[in-house]
Amino acid sequence: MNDTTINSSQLGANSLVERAKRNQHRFWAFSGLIFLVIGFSLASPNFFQTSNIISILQATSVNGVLAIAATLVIITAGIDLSVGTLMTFCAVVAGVLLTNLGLPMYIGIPGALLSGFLAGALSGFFVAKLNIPPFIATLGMMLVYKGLSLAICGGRPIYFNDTEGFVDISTGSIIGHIIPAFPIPNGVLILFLVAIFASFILTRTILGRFIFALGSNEEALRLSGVNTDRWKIVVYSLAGGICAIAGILLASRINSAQPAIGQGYELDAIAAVVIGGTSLSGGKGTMLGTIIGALIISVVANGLRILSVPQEWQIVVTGSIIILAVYADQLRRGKT
Amino acid sequence: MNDTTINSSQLGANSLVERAKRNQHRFWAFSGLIFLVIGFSLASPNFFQTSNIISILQATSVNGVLAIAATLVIITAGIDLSVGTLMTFCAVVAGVLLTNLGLPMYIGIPGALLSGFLAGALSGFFVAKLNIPPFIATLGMMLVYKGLSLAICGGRPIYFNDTEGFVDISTGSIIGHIIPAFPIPNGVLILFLVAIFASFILTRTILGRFIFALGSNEEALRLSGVNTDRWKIVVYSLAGGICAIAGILLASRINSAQPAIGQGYELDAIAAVVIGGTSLSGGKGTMLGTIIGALIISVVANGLRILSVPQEWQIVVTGSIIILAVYADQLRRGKT
Amino acid sequence: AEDKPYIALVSKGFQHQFWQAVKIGAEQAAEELGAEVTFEGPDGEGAVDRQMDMISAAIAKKPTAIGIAAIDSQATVPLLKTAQKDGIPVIAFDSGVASDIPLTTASTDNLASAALAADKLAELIGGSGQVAIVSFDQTSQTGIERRDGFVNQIEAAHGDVEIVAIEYGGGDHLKSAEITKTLLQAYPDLKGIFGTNEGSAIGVAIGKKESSSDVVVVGYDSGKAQTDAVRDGTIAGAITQNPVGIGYEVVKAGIAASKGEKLEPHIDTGFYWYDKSNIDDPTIQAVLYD
Amino acid sequence: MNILVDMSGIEKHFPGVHALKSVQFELREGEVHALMGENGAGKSTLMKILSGVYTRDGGSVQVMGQDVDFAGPREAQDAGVGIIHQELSLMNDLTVAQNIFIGREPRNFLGILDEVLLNKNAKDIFEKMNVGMDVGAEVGTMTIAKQQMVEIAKALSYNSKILIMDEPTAALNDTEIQELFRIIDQLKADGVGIVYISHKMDEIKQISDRVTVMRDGEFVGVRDSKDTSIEDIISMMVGRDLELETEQKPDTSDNMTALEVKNLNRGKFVKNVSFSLKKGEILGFAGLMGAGRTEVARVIFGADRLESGEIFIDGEQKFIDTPSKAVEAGIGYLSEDRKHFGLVLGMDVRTNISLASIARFGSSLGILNEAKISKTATDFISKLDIRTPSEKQEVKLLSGGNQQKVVIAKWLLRDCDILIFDEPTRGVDVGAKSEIYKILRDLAASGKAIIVISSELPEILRLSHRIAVMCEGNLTGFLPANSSQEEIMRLATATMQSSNNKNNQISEMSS
Ligand SMILES: Nc1ncnc2c1ncn2[C@@H]1O[C@H](COP(=O)(O)OP(=O)(O)OP(=O)(O)O)[C@@H](O)[C@H]1O
Ligand SMILES: Nc1ncnc2c1ncn2[C@@H]1O[C@H](COP(=O)(O)OP(=O)(O)OP(=O)(O)O)[C@@H](O)[C@H]1O
Ligand SMILES: [Mg+2]
Ligand SMILES: [Mg+2]
Repeated sequence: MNDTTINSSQLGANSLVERAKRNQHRFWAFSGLIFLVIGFSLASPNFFQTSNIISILQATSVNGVLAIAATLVIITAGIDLSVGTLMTFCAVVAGVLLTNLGLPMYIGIPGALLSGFLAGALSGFFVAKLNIPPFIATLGMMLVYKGLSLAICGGRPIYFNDTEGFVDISTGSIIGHIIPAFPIPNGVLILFLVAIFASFILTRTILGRFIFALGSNEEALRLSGVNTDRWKIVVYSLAGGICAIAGILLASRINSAQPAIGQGYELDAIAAVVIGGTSLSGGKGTMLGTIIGALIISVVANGLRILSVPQEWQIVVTGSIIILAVYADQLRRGKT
Repeated sequence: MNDTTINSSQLGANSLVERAKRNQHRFWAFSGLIFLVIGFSLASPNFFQTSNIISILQATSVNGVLAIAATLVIITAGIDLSVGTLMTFCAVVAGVLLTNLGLPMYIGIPGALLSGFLAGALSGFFVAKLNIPPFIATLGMMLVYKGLSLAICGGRPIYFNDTEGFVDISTGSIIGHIIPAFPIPNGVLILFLVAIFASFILTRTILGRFIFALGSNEEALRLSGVNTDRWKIVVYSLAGGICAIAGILLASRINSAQPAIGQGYELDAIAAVVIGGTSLSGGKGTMLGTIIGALIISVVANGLRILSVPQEWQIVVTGSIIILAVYADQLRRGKT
Repeated sequence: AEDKPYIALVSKGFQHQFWQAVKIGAEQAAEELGAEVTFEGPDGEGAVDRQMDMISAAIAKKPTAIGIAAIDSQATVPLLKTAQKDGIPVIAFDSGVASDIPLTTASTDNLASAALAADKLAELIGGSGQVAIVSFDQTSQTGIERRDGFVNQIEAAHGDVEIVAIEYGGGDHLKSAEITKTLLQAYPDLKGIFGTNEGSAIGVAIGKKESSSDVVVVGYDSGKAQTDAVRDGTIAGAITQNPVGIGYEVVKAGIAASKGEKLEPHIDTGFYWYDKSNIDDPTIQAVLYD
Repeated sequence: MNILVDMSGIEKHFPGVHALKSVQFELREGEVHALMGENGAGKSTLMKILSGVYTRDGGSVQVMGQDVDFAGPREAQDAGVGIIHQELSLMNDLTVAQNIFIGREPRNFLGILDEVLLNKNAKDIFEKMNVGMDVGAEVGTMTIAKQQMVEIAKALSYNSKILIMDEPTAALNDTEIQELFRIIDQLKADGVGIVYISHKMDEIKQISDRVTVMRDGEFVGVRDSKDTSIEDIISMMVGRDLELETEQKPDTSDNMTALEVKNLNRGKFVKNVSFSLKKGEILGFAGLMGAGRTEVARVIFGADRLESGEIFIDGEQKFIDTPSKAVEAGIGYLSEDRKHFGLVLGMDVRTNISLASIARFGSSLGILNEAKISKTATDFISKLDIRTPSEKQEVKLLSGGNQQKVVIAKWLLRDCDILIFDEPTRGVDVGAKSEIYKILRDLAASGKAIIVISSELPEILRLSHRIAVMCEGNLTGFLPANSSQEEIMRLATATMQSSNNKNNQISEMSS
C-alpha cells in the first residue's frame, strides 16, 4: 500500500495548507483592517481616540447585524436583498405595538422579532417551496416591506417617546457602567452578542451544518433524506429575526421608526459580507469575517470623513475597496 | 441500433415540446401584458388612449435599453449592478463633451458611447481576468461611476441648451412626421432598434453563440479552445455601450445630465429581465422577453397611477408582481 | 366623483415627512373645498425622468388642475406645455419652473431662509468660529439653495465664521448622525452645525447627543423629533417653512384657476425661526407638523 | 510506423499534490493505446497536458516530431490533438450541432452564422458514426449516453490525427460501445492514433494494441496488449495481485418481503413497474442506458414525484413524496452521480458520513457533539478501509473509489433496511470495485434488502441473487442469478409486443 501512504501524506499536507489558507484569509482581512486603522491614525490625530473608535463601533452596529443576517443566507448560496426594508418594517411593527397600541416592551420587542421571523419565513417559503430564485424573491419582498412600512405609518415616523428605556436599548451603555473609561454602547454589545450567537449556530449546530451543506450541494443534502425546504425556510426566518434586531437597534438609536429608511442598506450589508471573505456562490463563510468586513466599511467611511475627503470621492474609494478586497481574496486563493 | 433510433425520436419529440415551451413562455409573458392592458383599460377610460400609450412607451425606453444591456450579461450567468450609474456617467461624459467643451454632436455622442464601452470593458476585465464575481465587480463599479459623475459635475446638472437638436434624439418623432396620428418619440424607436440589434447579436452572430455558451458551461467553452476571457470582456463592453445609449436617451429626454440619478435603476432593469423569462443562472433568455418585461413594469406603474392607487400600495403591488411573474414562469417550466 | 374637481399633485419626493406634510395640507384643502387630490413623487433622489412619467400619467387623468414641484426646472417644461394645450391649469410649488406656464408658485424662499439660519447660528456661537453643514443632497434645487443661502450669508456678513465642511447624508437620520459624529471628531473646535432638512437636523442632533458635544445645532423644518430636540435644547433653533400651507395653497390655487380666477404670480408661504422661546406661540404652532 | 506523440519526463504539481512524476508516453500512428491506472493515478492529468488544458511543469512533448508547448486547447486542436474529456463538458442550453461546432461556426460572407450548414455538418458526422441524433435538440434535455455520443462526435469533427478518449464508455451501453469500437477501428484504418482510458478491463483487451500503466503519478510500464493478460495489467496497476473471489449465493426466497411496489408510474420512464424485494436479497436491475432504472429508484425514494402506484414496506403501505420520508421509512438511495447527488464535495469526510444521520449527533437544542461525529467517522473509515489522511479531509480530494465508499458509509450509518445502489462502481478502479462488492455482500448477509442498478452485465451477474430487467420504462422480466448475458440482453431490448410474456414471467417468478 505504498501509494496510499504517499497519497495520504500529500493529502495531509494539502489539508494543512488549506487550513492555513483559511486562517490566512481572516488574517488578511484583519490585517487590512489594522492597516486602515494605522493609516488613518497617522493621517489624522483625531482618528484614533476612544470616542471616535466608539463612534465607529456604533456606526457598525446596524449594518453589522444586517450583514450577519445576510451572511447566513449567502452561505446557503442565496441572497437577501430585503434585509434593509425588512429592518424598517420590523421597526415600524415595534412602533405600532409600543406607541400606537401602547403595549409594554416585553410584548412589543418580541412582537417585532416575531414579525421579522415570519417575514423571513415568507421569503424562505417563496425560495424553498415556490422555487423562486432568492434574488427575485427578496427583491420583490424588499419592495413589499417598503410599501407596507409607508402604508402602516401613513407616511410619518412613529416615535418611541412614551416607551421608557427604549432609547437605551441601543445607546445606553451597560459596559460603561462597569468600565467608565469604555462607554461602549449597548448597540455594539448587541452586535457582538448576535455575532457570537450566529457563529455558534453556524459552527456548532445542526442548522449550521445544513446551512453550509445547502450552499455546497443542496441536492446531495436533499437526497440524504434531509428536508431541505424546511431548513431553508428556517434559515430565512432566522435571518429575518436578525433583521428585526437591527430594526430595533436602529429605531432605538433614532428614537423613531422612520418608514422611508432602509432601501440601500442591503448593499452595504452584502458588501460587508463579501469583504469578509464569504463567497456569493455559497458553502463558505465566517461571522468573524463579516464583522471585520463591516468594520472595514465603517472605518473607511469615518476615516475619509475625518480626512475631509469630498463625499463623491468617498463613494469612489468605497467602491474600489469592495473590488480590491475581493481581488485580494482571489489572489490569496490562487484563483487568478 | 434499435434503442438509439427510438431514443432519438423521443428526443425529437422532447425537443419539439421544449421549443413549444420556449415559445409558450413568451406567449405567456405576452398574455400577461395583454391581460394587464385590458384590465387597466376596463378600469379607467383614461388608460387606453394614444397619448397615454405613448407615455408608457416613452417611460419604457430608458429602462428597456438598460434591461437589454442587463440581459446580455445575465445570459452569460453574470449580473450587472452598474447599469444605472454607468448610464448616468455616460450622460455626464456627453455633457462634458457637448456643453463644457462645446464639441459638436457627431463627436460628443460617439464619445459618450465610447466611454460606456470602455467602462464596460473595465468591469469585464475585473470579471474575466481578475476573477472577481460579477455581483461584486459591478457593485463596486456602481459606486465608482456614481462618485465620478458627482465629482465631474461638481454636484450640479449639466444642461444641453447649447446643443441644438439634442433633445430631439429622444423626444422628437420621426415616425410622427410620417404618420402624424402616432407621434411615437424617437426614444421608443431607438429602444426597438437596440432590441433588434441585440436580438440579432444574440441569435445570429458568434458573439451571441458564445454568450449563451458562457452561461451554459463556461469551462466547456474554454475547453473548446475559445478565449472565454476575451469574449466576456466583449460582452461587458457591449453592455456598457448600450448603457451609454440609455444615458443619451435619458439626457436628451431631461435635457440635462443629472449626476444624482442612476442608482436603483439597475433593479428595475433586472426585474424586467427576469419578468421576461431570462434566468439569472444564465444560458437562457430572449430580447423579446426583456422588452415585454420592461413594458409590464411600465404598464403596471402607469396603470396604478391612472387608477390613483396610493403610492405605497403601488410599491407593494410592483414587488408582488415581480414574485408572481417568476412564480408563473416556474410553474410553466414544471419546476414546482 | 365625476363632478368633483380633481387636483393631481406631483412632488419631488414622497417618503420624507416634509412631503407628507404638504400632502396633508393638500388633503385639508381638498376636504374643505370639496375636491379630490392625489399626491405622488419619486422616491429616489433627483429621479427627473421618473417624475416626468408621473406627470404624464397625471395629465392622462385629465385633472381639474395639476400641481408640480419640479425636480429640474427645465426638464418638465415640454410636459407642462402638453398640460397647457389640454387646458389644464398648472400650479408650481416648492420651487419654480423655468417657464411662464405655471399660473402661480407656492414656495418658501430657500435662499433667504437659509440666510436667516446663518445669521442665527453666527449669533449663537458668538460671531466667530468653525461651523459645518450637513445637507441632504448636493444636486436638488432645494439642497443647493439651502446650502448656498447659508454659505453666502456667512461669507457676506460673518467674516469670523469659517465653514469647514459640507457633507451630505441623503436626509437619512442614521447616516447624518454618523457624519456629525465624524465631523465633531475631525474638528474638535467645531462650534456650530446646520442641518438643512428634517432628516439631516435630527441626524445632527443624534450625533451631537451620542458624542456628548455641546456644539450649537441649527435645524430646518419640524417634525416631532426636531421640535422635541428644540425644546430640550439639543437643537438651538430651526427654520420652519409651512409645508401644510404649501399643500393647502396649491389646491386652493388650482381650484381657483379652474374657475378662471386671476392668481398672484407668487404665493410666499413664508418661513419662521423658532426656538425654545417661541415654539409654543400660536403662529409657530400653526406651521409646525409632527 | 510513425510516432505521433512522444512525451517524456513529464512533471506536474498541483497545490499539495505531485500528480505526475517524470512520466513517459508514446503514441504511434494507427494504434489504440490504452492508458491504465487506479483512480487518481494521473491519467487524465497527463492527457490534459497533451491536449493543452494544463501546462507541464517539466519534461518534453513532441507531436509528430515537433517540440510543442501548447498554451491552450485551441493550439492543441490546431496541432491535431483532440480530446473527449472524462467529465462531460457540454453546454446544456445549446443544441447538439451548436455544441459540436462551438467556436468554429460556419458563417456567411457577412459574418452571420449559417445555422442550416451547421446542422447539415453535424448530421453528416452522426451519419458517418451511424448514430441517430436530433442535431437541433438541446443537449441538456438528453440522456447522459446521448451526451457522450455528442462529445465523441465533437472530438471526431476536428479530424484530429491524435484522439484522446478519457473514459468514453463510462455512460454507454453495450450496443453503443460496440458502435464506438467500430468507429475506432475506422479511425485506426485512417492512421489516427487513439489514447484510450477506461476502467473496463474487457474493453482494453478487445480494442487496444498497447497498454501503458501508471501508478501514483508514475510510469509503471508499457506492454503489447496481445501478450499481456488482464491479471498482469491489474497487478501493474495496483502493485499487488487481486484474487477474484467466487461466492455461493444464498437462497433468499423464504425471507420476509422488505419492499413491495405495485404499478408505479411516472412519465414514460416508469410504466406499471411492480416488484418485491426480500430481506437479505440483492436484486440486480439490468437494462440499457435510459431504460428507466434510475427513475424507478428515484420515484421509490421520493426524489421525483410518483404519478400513481403503491409502495409497501414490511407489508405496510407508505406514502413517499420526499427523500426525507423515504429515509424515515428505512430506504436509502446511493445516486449514480455521486459528485452531484451523493456528496457535498466541499465538506469533509466526517460531515458527509454524518449528513443523513445528523440528528443522532445533536442535542435536543440541535447542538452537535463533534467528538462523537469524528469517532463515528473514524470507525467507518477503518471499517470500509477508506483511504484518507483523516476524517477531516475534504471529500473532493479523495479518489473516486474512496468517495464512493464515503457515500456507502453515510448510508451504513443511517442503517436503512432497504438500500438502492445506482451504478455503485461507475468510474471506480478495479481494486476498489471488489471492495465495494464485498461490502454489498456483507450487507445482504446481515439481512438488508438491496437493489443494485448497473449497466455492466458482469457486475449484475456477479452480485445479484435475482435480476430484474427494464426496457423503455417497463419491467420486462425477472431472471435467476445464473442467467446468461444473452438472456438479459433479450429482455433489455424486448419491446412492447412481448408484454404478454412479461406478465407470464412475472407471475412465474412470484409464484
Ligand atoms: N485541478 C487539480 N487540482 C488539484 N489536484 C488535482 C487537479 N486535477 C487532478 N488533481 C489530482 O491529481 C491526481 C491525478 O488525477 P487524475 O484526474 O489525473 O487521475 P486519473 O488517473 O484520471 O483518475 P480517474 O481514474 O479517477 O479519472 C489526483 O491526486 C488528483 O486529486
Ligand atoms: N430529472 C429528470 N428530468 C428529466 N429527465 C430525466 C430525469 N431523470 C431521468 N431522466 C430521463 O429519464 C430517462 C430514464 O433515465 P434513467 O436514468 O432512469 O435510466 P437508467 O435505466 O437508470 O439509465 P442510466 O444508466 O442512464 O441511469 C432518461 O432519458 C433520462 O434522461
Ligand atoms: Mg481521469
Ligand atoms: Mg441510471
